[in-house]
Amino acid sequence: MSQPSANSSAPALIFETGAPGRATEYVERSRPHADFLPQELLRTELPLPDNSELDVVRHFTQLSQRTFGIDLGFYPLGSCTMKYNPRVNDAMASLPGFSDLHPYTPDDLAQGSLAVMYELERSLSSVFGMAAFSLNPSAGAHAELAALLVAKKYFKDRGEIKRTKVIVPDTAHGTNPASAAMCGFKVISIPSDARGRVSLEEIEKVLGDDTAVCMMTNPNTLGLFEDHIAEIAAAVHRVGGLMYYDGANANAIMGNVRPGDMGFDLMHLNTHKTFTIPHGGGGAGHGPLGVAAHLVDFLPTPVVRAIPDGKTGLRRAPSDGMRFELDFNRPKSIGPMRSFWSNFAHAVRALSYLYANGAEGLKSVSQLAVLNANYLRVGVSEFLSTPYPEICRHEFVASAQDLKKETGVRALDIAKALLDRGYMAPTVYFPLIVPECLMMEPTETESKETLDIFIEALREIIETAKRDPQSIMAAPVRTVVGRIDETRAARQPDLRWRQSG
Amino acid sequence: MSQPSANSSAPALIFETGAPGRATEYVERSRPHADFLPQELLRTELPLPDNSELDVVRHFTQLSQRTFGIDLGFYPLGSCTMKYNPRVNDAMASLPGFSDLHPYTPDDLAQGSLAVMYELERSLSSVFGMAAFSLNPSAGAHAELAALLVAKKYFKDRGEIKRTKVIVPDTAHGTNPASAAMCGFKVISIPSDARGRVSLEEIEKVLGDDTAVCMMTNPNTLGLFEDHIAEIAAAVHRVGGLMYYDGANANAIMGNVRPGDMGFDLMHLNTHKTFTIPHGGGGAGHGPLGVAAHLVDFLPTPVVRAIPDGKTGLRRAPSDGMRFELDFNRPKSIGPMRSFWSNFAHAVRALSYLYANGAEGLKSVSQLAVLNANYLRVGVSEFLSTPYPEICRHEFVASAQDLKKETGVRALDIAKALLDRGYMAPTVYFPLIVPECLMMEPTETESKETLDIFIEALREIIETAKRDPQSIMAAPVRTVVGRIDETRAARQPDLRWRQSG
Amino acid sequence: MGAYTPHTPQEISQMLERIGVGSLEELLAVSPDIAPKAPLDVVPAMPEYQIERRMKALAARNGADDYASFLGAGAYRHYAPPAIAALAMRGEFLTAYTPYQAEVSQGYLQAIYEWQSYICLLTGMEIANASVYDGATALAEGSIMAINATGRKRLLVSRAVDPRYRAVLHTYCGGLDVEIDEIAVGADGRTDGASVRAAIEAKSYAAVVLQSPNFFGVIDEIDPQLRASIESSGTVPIAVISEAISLGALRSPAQWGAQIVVGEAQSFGVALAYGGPYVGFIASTAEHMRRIPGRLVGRSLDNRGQEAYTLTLQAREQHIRREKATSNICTNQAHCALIATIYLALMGASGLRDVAGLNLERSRELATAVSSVPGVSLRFDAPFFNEIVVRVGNGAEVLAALQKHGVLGGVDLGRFYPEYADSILMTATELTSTGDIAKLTAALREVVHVAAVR
Amino acid sequence: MGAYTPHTPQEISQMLERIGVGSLEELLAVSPDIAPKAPLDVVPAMPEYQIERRMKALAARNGADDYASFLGAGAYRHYAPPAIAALAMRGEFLTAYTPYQAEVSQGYLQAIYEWQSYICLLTGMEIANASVYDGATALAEGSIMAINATGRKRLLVSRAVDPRYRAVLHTYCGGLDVEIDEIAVGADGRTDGASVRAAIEAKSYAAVVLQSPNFFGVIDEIDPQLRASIESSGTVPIAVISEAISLGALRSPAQWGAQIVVGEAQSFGVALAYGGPYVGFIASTAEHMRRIPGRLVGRSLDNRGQEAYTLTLQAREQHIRREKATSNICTNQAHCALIATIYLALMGASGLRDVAGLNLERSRELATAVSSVPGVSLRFDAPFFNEIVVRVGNGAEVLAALQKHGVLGGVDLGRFYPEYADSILMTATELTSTGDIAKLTAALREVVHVAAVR
Ligand SMILES: Cc1ncc(COP(=O)(O)O)c(C=O)c1O
Ligand SMILES: Cc1ncc(COP(=O)(O)O)c(C=O)c1O
Repeated sequence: MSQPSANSSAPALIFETGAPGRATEYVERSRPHADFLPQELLRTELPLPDNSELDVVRHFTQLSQRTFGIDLGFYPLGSCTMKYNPRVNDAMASLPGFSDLHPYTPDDLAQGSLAVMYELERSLSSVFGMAAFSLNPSAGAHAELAALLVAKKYFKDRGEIKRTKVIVPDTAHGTNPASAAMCGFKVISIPSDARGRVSLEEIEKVLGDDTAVCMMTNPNTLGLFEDHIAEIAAAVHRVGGLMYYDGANANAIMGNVRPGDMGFDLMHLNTHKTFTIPHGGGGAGHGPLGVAAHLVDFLPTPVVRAIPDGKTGLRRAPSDGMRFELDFNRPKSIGPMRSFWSNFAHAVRALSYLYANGAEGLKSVSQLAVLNANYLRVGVSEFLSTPYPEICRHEFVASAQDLKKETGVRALDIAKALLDRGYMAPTVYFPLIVPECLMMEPTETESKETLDIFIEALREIIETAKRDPQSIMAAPVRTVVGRIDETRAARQPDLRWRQSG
Repeated sequence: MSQPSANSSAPALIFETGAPGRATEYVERSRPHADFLPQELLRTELPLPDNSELDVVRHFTQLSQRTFGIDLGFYPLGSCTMKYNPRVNDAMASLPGFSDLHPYTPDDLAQGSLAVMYELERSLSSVFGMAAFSLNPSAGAHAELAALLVAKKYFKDRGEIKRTKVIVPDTAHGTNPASAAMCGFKVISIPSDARGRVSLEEIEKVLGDDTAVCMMTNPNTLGLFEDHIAEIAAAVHRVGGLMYYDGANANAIMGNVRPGDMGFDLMHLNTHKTFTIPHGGGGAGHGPLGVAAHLVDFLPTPVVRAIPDGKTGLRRAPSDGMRFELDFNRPKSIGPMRSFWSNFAHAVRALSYLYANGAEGLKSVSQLAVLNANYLRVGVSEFLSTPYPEICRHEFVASAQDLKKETGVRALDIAKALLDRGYMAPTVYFPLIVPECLMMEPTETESKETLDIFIEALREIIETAKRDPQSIMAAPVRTVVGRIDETRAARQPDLRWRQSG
Repeated sequence: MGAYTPHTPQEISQMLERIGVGSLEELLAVSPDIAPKAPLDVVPAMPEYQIERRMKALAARNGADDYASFLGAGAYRHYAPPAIAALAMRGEFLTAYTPYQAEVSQGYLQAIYEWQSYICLLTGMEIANASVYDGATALAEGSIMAINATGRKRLLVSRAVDPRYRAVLHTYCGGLDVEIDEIAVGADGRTDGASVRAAIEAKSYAAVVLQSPNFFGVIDEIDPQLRASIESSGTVPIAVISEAISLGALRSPAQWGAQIVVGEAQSFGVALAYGGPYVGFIASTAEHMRRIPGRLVGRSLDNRGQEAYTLTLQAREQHIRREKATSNICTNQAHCALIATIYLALMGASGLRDVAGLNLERSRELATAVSSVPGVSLRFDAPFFNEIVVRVGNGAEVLAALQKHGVLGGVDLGRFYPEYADSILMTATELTSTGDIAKLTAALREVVHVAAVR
Repeated sequence: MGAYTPHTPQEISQMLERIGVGSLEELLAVSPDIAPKAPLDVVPAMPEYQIERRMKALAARNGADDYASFLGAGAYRHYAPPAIAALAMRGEFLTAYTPYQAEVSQGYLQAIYEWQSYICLLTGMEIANASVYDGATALAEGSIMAINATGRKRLLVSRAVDPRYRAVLHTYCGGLDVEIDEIAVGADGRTDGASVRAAIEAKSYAAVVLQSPNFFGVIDEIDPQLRASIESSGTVPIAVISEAISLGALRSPAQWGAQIVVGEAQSFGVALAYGGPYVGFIASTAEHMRRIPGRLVGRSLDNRGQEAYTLTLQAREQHIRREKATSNICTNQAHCALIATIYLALMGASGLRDVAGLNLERSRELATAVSSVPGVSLRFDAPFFNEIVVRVGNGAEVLAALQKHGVLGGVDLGRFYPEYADSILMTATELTSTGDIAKLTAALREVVHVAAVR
């Protein structure tokens, strides 16, 4: 948060430090490569810097101190569920029994890891009302793609090859249409209604025998519950289409309502959001893909198979006494989505979080996430307009549209002013349909005090904006760098260090 | 080094945050204590704050960012050997086989830990020319006390009960006289000569049949090699006294000269200096106590005994194939210095460092530590007076006496100005005999570039001091707090949080 | 109560009151027809110390610790200095989101810029992205780049490319209208050059994909004449790297003609972890810059005139371009890329060169040792990096038998190549000890002997 | 070259030249008579990956992992949330020296101020220092405080105080002219109050030392009448706490009259680590403030008017007062104190209360279970915390036999108290499982039976 010392300049690039030969002896000196391979196959230069371990430690310690994470302060980044990442999960994922296991280890020597995957898969299926989950996809977008491939193969299997359209609301996350396109579908965008919901009428207009999938999230990215979801699902199903649930907002629904019960056939989870897996500055994520019974055969390979299968229920009897194997022999499967079985270390984290909660805990998590969001919404609505002034779920949107008219201060400026005050900024300019949008998701792991203090900080910014708009438009001024010339970055791309400098 | 965000105010005290009942479920709720014990034995209030794990993580992450360590920058704190602390050592110390072992584990289930202690002890004995080391003492001062107790018991055993005096040079570290006093000895302070050495003549003046121990360090705290050490030792031995070596400066001598060969009978090491054990913001340390053959019987209990004893030498055959036991049955021992056997986790670190070096490596470590110190000394002498302008060992002293006369800027001001520039300050005002003393020890893990840049930073400070002394006297200004009112701290002691606030 | 939630009952009441709602249930009310009908079946809740006990018990149900292992085949056991975890697991890195707010993310952005630079320096390419999911998806995404660049919808892929990478490529192509043709492997374990030459003549392939070292460990470059034909056919040569340590010894794919280099950087300090998370990279010549998928970090200036880093060229990405984006990728593998960057920073050229050299050395020790066993031979006689194909009789059976001797002998090639069902893919790295090799050899002597007798 | 040294040969030459010396040897020349005569005999040098292999092999030579353990007796196995290590092992904390330069050490100073506050809140004392080496040296240093306060040179110490603490007290007193007298233990396992009363009458003791819970696990407070006599005799009552978790349940030593409280905080998240590093604390009433040994952190103001922390009252310490200091301690156990502070911050009152409660509960389960075994009985009938003295026949023999059954049954009391050679000190904590107790009980049934038969 604040430096013990004052040297606030960026550490030099690692390539600009060090001296040839200055390296730690991690391994012994090897014989010349030419002893083993013909010279023409060998590298003649390897222009990587040799730094001492001390200098590398200083470099990355300093870089870390120039990086803001949940561990430093409140992180109300909407749609990202930046909740606390429990350290016990990391510790469990690093147990050598898990972290040293090679993916090609024979099943009989990997029973513990397979049990982890099994327990996680079974639990998720129950929580979200799906027949089965695949732990194969690496993130949300990856699971979306996998899901659409499943849908495609399912339709092909049924001979319905004319289903080429994917319906996506205009509030949808960019990955939804992008995934559809990557899977060769045509994207139909649906406008939201005045209440910020997907309108059944608009959907019905575009439904037909060319409808493949309707992708939705509920609550949607405005944080509003799609109250006509059952009707929409029925309409899509009526024309033979499939319903896809984008689970990025699953933190709002656990123990409360299940995608399966809402009529969804496929869904993904971002366990790196909902299940406390650290986002690590951009990934790795973990995107389990859930499907209803009629789609199970199409899931990516491999799948963890239990012998005997766990009819006893997890609540009382987790995987003890069972045996597992990786099943690759699934003729209808879309095939694998990635090199190996799963982002397994993250499966450990997600399961560890499930053990911390159990069914009751998950329900309470969602309740308190929604409580925090509404509490924040009510507070913020005192000084920023909230275009959908009703009970929200786990997040809500505010708009700086009025403020901008009045003062010239935009959502982006507010975001930067928050950085100056020790906070991460909310998501801005998403969803696209709300002008000057600020999307805030506090999550359930923040305390009432934190929310209260944040509300006051935001109030002070808005008041300052009205009094002295320039000072907010100049923000951030207390960060290590100021606003960055994005145009220059894009026009004169400098994407890597070069020897010349 | 620098904040990603701008909230530079101190986090509130942990006692001022939280809410009763807000705590993580590390263990299950217990039954009321009164179910197990009579009410009158029980606590009626426990006024500790309940914080969420998230808030605790934020609190200590923020505190860490308000703390300067070697990992953030150059740390030339003289007499403290602030060299790089290799992470592999920490990883080895945290292996569950080591870190979960209970001290009362039967010897046959603790053979690995005993082997660690054995290998470390044997190696140290060879490196420093001692007959044996005890790993019992917890830090340098603790080992000094143990050593003086050994000396006392040795003399008592020989019936020489009139030996009540301990000779200590005026450049000695404060722990030397303090340890002597704690052991009931009378301290005789010896002035240094013009060359910064202990003078043989001065010592001879005070030697007699009441001489118990002469405590020295070599190189001494001025960084100078005591070139008459053999004569001094001979003189002390002549009157029947013992020579004690303060090993805080051992980083200067490894593989070069051994305390045993210089005539010392007892010595300590600060492995938290010389052997890369992290100092951890004040400790824990680790203070092995070495003795010559005639003193072995008096070492603290327990001692690790090898069966059969390792006559084969470590260089080729470490402890493999040997068996060990903790020997408590040592009738002449001074007894234990602490609850358990050793700061064992630190023994693991020290041994790991020994494996990284071997004998040749240790020699090179000392050579390069001395090289760095002299290179820094030569650079610094261009703008600060160095009272002993000759080849130093691992550290040297500069004096701001002239600068102070000229500008009013003192050693302390220079120290504070260095903090503003991203450096830890040197040790100041020690040793006591050099006015406005700055004692600098770069260690061997710093690169030439780091020294070059540091020299320039210091030069800039001295030049600024001459031009604009006030600006240096005002330092630090870029740190999270400025100079602290020490008088207020001592006069109105506020040593703890109180409920009232 | 939910785990890690800080709310006290009083606070919940106060907050509900402020919101103007009577209860949490009311706050989350849904219509009864979609409400859950039965209690959820989830693993039981337990306090943290019991979670630790439970997970340790599960980890202990894996039993591979004490085996001498020769597994590789796309996931490699290498030495990762503990300094990596000490740095990468710092909370600031671990708990940051994608660095959308550059001003408070300079540290991470600089690290990713360094990662991009390392990948360029190692592959000889001009640009590299901030990472993709893994090696296999890197191949799929790289192929899409070539498809977009050429407008052609066919891919030519060597059968010596990791079969799982090829499977993933097939999965991805299942959504697009793209055909994949495969090139045979020659008797020397290298991609058959003549087949490539013949295939590309029609100028219908977007890309030709080779892996080097290939799945059999064999160095499998495009030779100069073939390179010329490929280039003149307008086909994009894509190189796959699945053992990144090889880049410390072998010349870069740029030098033998690759225009796109995709691969897996797990070998750079990332834990095996039963398959993930790992980290894919995509690098290319400058002309493909605007077709590269995912995040890119660029260096620019801030409004104070300082150098500063930021995400850039975002007009390629899904959050801006939606269905017109170059890829759907959003979350990538940043933290693994950070780990790899720290690994490379620690190793430096010297260390990486030594690690590569030791892999060469130990794998030759392995090759010599196993070939000395009667009934065992090397299938290919070609320069290799750290993996060898070993003919043993029946691969699957011999592996099962070796396992009983405490040896994980490698990967059964019959699993992917029916024609090599008599062979095992064995890997040696710097962590393979002489003892491991001796144990394997002794076991092979028993096992292959036994197999022959039966 | 030395490990972790960054010097290249060229740099060494440049630096030597600048210094004006021809070689490293010349730089470090010593006269030949003191130069080493033979090569050093040190463990062999090896690269880091081999160090890891070597140290893992050594760790594996310890074999206690799979045993059900009832060891305690001054070192306790408690649950330490992983969040502790994630925070405490941050490099800024780990690699700082003592915070002499307060302006760049505010974080650590604040943490130590919090530690001092926690110790005060738990013990009921008014001040606490920044730590001493461990519980035993805390007792020695606390006794010296009492000696200095009273000018008396005798100490009265209960035999129910941890025998190793008493041994260390003897060692320390070996240098001073201080006599130690011991008080007997009564049949109920408590310090014999009558003996204390008799002993202090002469007003010659500086301090009377009791431990509660004492070494036998028995709660061993000073009763109100005795307290009055002690106070009127001018003797300083010193309380020893070796199981700090007990402070979560039992009333504070201040409440039963202690003026100085010394103890061990290992139970607060510090690893067992075969005995160290642990962390001693010393707390006292305000009147002893200037006699307390070691560092003290105080809160003051900086020159900008902000609250700021600094080391204070240094005129007590060795670096200022040299032979007149209150103690010779310099390096203390700051990092372990930090760990304990983080532990307490995580647990809070709620968590600490629960942990203490579970220790009460499990130890009673243990007591009930072992007493059900024929031939086994509890030696003392008195309120206890989490340890019990169990009479089994021959303590040492029974322990050795239990070990063969995979059980570390506890500590043989005969080792310290010949009169209790028939007994074992057994400990149960929140980590003691029902399975552990069942295993012990089953083994005891076998073993004590066997012992009886012989
Ligand atoms: C609503 C929504 N859908 C999908 C995604 C994509 O998920 P991922 O980043 O894991 O690929 C996100 C991530 O930000 C999201 O917020
Ligand atoms: C010269 C010298 N002697 C003794 C000591 C005391 O060692 P420790 O702090 O380990 O007790 C020190 C520590 O600063 C020292 O520098």
